Amino acid sequence: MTETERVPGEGDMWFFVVFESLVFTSYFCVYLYDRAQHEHAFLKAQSALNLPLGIVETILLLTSSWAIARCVQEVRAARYRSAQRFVLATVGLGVAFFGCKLAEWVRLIGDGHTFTSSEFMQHFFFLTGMHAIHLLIGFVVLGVIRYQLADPQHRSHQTIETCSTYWHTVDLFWVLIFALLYIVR
Amino acid sequence: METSAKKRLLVAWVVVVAITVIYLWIDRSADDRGVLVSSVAVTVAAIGLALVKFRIILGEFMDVRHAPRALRRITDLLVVVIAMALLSAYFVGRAVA
Amino acid sequence: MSLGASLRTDPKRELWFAWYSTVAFYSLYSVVFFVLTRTQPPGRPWLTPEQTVAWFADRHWGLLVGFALIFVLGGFSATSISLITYSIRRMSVSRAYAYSYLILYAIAAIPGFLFICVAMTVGAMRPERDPALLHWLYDFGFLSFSGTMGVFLVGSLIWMAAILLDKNGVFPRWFGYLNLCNALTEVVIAPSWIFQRGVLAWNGVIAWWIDVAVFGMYTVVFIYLLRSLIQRDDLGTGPVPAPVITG
Amino acid sequence: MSRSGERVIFWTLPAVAVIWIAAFLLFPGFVPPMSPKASAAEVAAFYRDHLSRVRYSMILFNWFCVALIPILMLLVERMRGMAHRTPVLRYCVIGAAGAAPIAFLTSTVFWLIAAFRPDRSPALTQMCNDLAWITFTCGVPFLIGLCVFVAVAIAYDDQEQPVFPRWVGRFNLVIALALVPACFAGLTLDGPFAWNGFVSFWVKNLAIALWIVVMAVVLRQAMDRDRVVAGAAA
Repeated sequence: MTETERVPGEGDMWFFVVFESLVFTSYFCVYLYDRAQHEHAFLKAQSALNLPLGIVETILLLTSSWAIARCVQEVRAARYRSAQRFVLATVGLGVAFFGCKLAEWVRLIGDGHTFTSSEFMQHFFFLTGMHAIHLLIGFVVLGVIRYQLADPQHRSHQTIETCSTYWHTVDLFWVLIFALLYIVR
Repeated sequence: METSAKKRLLVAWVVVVAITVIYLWIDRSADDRGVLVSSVAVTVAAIGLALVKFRIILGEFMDVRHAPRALRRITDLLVVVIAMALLSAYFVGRAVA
Repeated sequence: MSLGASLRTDPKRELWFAWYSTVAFYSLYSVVFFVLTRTQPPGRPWLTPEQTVAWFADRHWGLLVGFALIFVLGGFSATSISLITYSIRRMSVSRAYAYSYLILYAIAAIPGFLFICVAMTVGAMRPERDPALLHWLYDFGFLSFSGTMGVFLVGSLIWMAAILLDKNGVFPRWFGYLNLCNALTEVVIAPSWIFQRGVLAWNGVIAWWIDVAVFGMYTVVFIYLLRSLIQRDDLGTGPVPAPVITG
Repeated sequence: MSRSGERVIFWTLPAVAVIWIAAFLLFPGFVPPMSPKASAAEVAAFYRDHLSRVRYSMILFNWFCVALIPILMLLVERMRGMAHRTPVLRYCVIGAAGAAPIAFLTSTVFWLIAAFRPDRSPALTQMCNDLAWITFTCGVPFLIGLCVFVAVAIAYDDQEQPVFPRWVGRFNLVIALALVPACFAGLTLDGPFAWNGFVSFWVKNLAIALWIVVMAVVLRQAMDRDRVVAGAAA
C-alpha cells in the first residue's frame, strides 16, 4: 500500500501542537519537581482522587478522538452526512467528559479539596483547569467543522482536518495529565 | 483499502483504551491496602505508557503516519523531548529532595 | 540609507517611525524593569511589612528614576499598538477587529504599567511611611502589573482570529496560533491573586517564569514580523493625500 | 465622508474649559498646591477642613475629565487630510487620547477615596493623597505621547498647504518637553520639581492649558478650510 505523503490539516497548525505541548510539558516538569520535594504530602492529597472516574474520563476523550478521526475519514470519502454524525458523537463525548470533570471538581471541593487546600490540589486544579479551557475552545473548533460540513460552498477538507488536529491535541494533553495526576507515585 | 483504514483506527482505539485500563492494574498493585506509596517504577511506567498513547494518537488518529518525513521526525522528537524533560524533572527533583 | 534620512524621505516613514519607537519602547521597558528598578523578576509575595521597607530602601533611587522614565516615555506603547492595528487593517477582515485591538490595548496601558509606576513611586518617596502601608503599595504594584491580563487575553484572541480569517497573507498562520498560545498563558497569571507562595504566585515558576518566556518569544516574533510586513508593503511614491488605506 | 456635527463638538470646548477651570479653583489643594512635605496629621486636617470642596471639585473632574476626547477626535479627523500613506499616526493619537484621561480619572478616584472617610487613620489618608498627587503629576506619559505623535504627523505632512502650520509641530514638541520634568516629581519633596513646585505644577498644568487653547485655534482654522474646500467641491 503506497500512499502519497501529506501533512494532515494545515502545516502551521503543527506549530501550535508542538509549541503548546512544550508549554504543557514545562507545567508538568514543575509539578513533578515539586512533587519530589514533598512526596508524602502529595501522595496523601492524591489519594482523594477517584481513579475509576479518571479512567472513564480518559476513555471518553480517547473515544471522542477516534470519532473525529472517523469523521475525517468520512470527509475524505465524501460521505458528509456520516461525517456529521461523527462530529455530533465527538461533541457528545466531549460534553460527557466535561460533565464528569465538573462532577469530579464538585465532589473534591465538597470534600474540602480545593485549589488552595494543598500543593497537589493546586497543581491538580491548575492542570485540569487549563485542560478544560483547551477543551472548551475545542467545542468552538468542532462547531467550525459542523459549519463547514453543513455548507458545501465553504467546505474545506483542510480546515476540517486542521480542526480535528486541534481536538486530538486536547486528547494528547489529557493522556499526559491523567498519567501524571492519577497514576504517578 | 478504506475498510482497512477503518479497522486500523479501531485497533488503535482498542490499544489506547487497553493501556488506560492497564493503569487500573498498575495502580492497584502499587498501593499498600489503599494507602498510596511512592514508587519510581510506577512513575516511570505511567509516563512511559502515557507517551506510548501519545505516540499512537499522533501516528494513527492524527495521521502523522502518512505525513512527510519532516513532520514525522518532529513529532518523534517531541515525544523524546517530553520523555526526557518529565523524567529528568522527576529524578532531579528526587535527587535534590 | 541612514535611519534619520529614511525617516524623513521614505514613503513608509510613519511605519518605520512606529516600528523603531516600538523597539525603543520595549528596550526601555526591559531596562527599567529588569535593571533600574529591579522589579522584574518580581519581588517575593511573602515578604513581611518590615522586609518590604528594606525592599523599598534597597532600590530607592532605582524605583524613582526608573519609573520616572516610564512616566516620560510610556506613551510610546501606542506605537506598537497602532502598528498592529494597521496590520489588521491590511487583512481581509472587518475593521471591527482593528478597532477592538486598538481600544483594548490603549486602555490596557493604565492597569498594565501605570499603576505599578504610581504605587512604587509613592512607596519609595516616603521611606518612613508605616510598614503596613508600604506592604499594601508593594502588593498593589505587583498585583496590578501581573494580575490584569484580561485585556491582553482578549486582545491576543482578536489578533489571532483576524490572522486566521485573513486571506491577504499579512502574517504567517503559525503566528495566529502563537497568539492563541500567548492568550492561554495570560490565563495562567490569574492565580497570582490567590497564592502568596508557590509556583502560581506572582513570582512563581509557572505564573512568572514560563509566562515571561512565552511572552518574550511572542514579543520578539511579532516585532520581527511587523518589520517584514513594513518591508513587504508597497505604498507607492505618488502624491499624498491619496491614502492607500483609509479608516 | 460627512463632516456634519463637527462644529457641535468643537463648541463643547468652552463649556469643558469653564467646568475644568471651575473645578480647578474649587479644589482647595490646587491654589496653592498642597505641599508633599505636609505631615500625615496636616494632610488629614486638610481633608477634614475642606471636605465638601474636595468632594465636589473631584466629582466634577471625574465627570468631565474625558470630555476632551471628542475634541481630540476632531484633531484625528483633520489628520486624514495630511500627506500620510497610512493611518498609523492617527491610531497613535487615538490610543494616547484614550489613555490620557483615564490616568487623570484614576487620580480623582484616589482624591475621592481620601475624602470619603475623613476619620480614617491619617497615615492612610496621606497615602491616598500621595497616590492622587503622583498619578496627577507624573501620569502624563500619554499626553507626552500625544504631543510627539501630533508633532511627527505635522512634520510628515509635507504638502504645499499642510493641514496645520509647521510651527504647530514644533509647538507640540515644546509642550511635550515642558511636561517631562513633572514625571520626576517623586524624587523630591520640595523645590521647583516637587509636585507643588513651579516646574512640576505650574509649568506642567499651564502647558496643558496652553496646548488646549492653541490646538483649538488651529483646529478651528483647519475646520474652516475643510468647509471651504467642501463647499467648492459641492
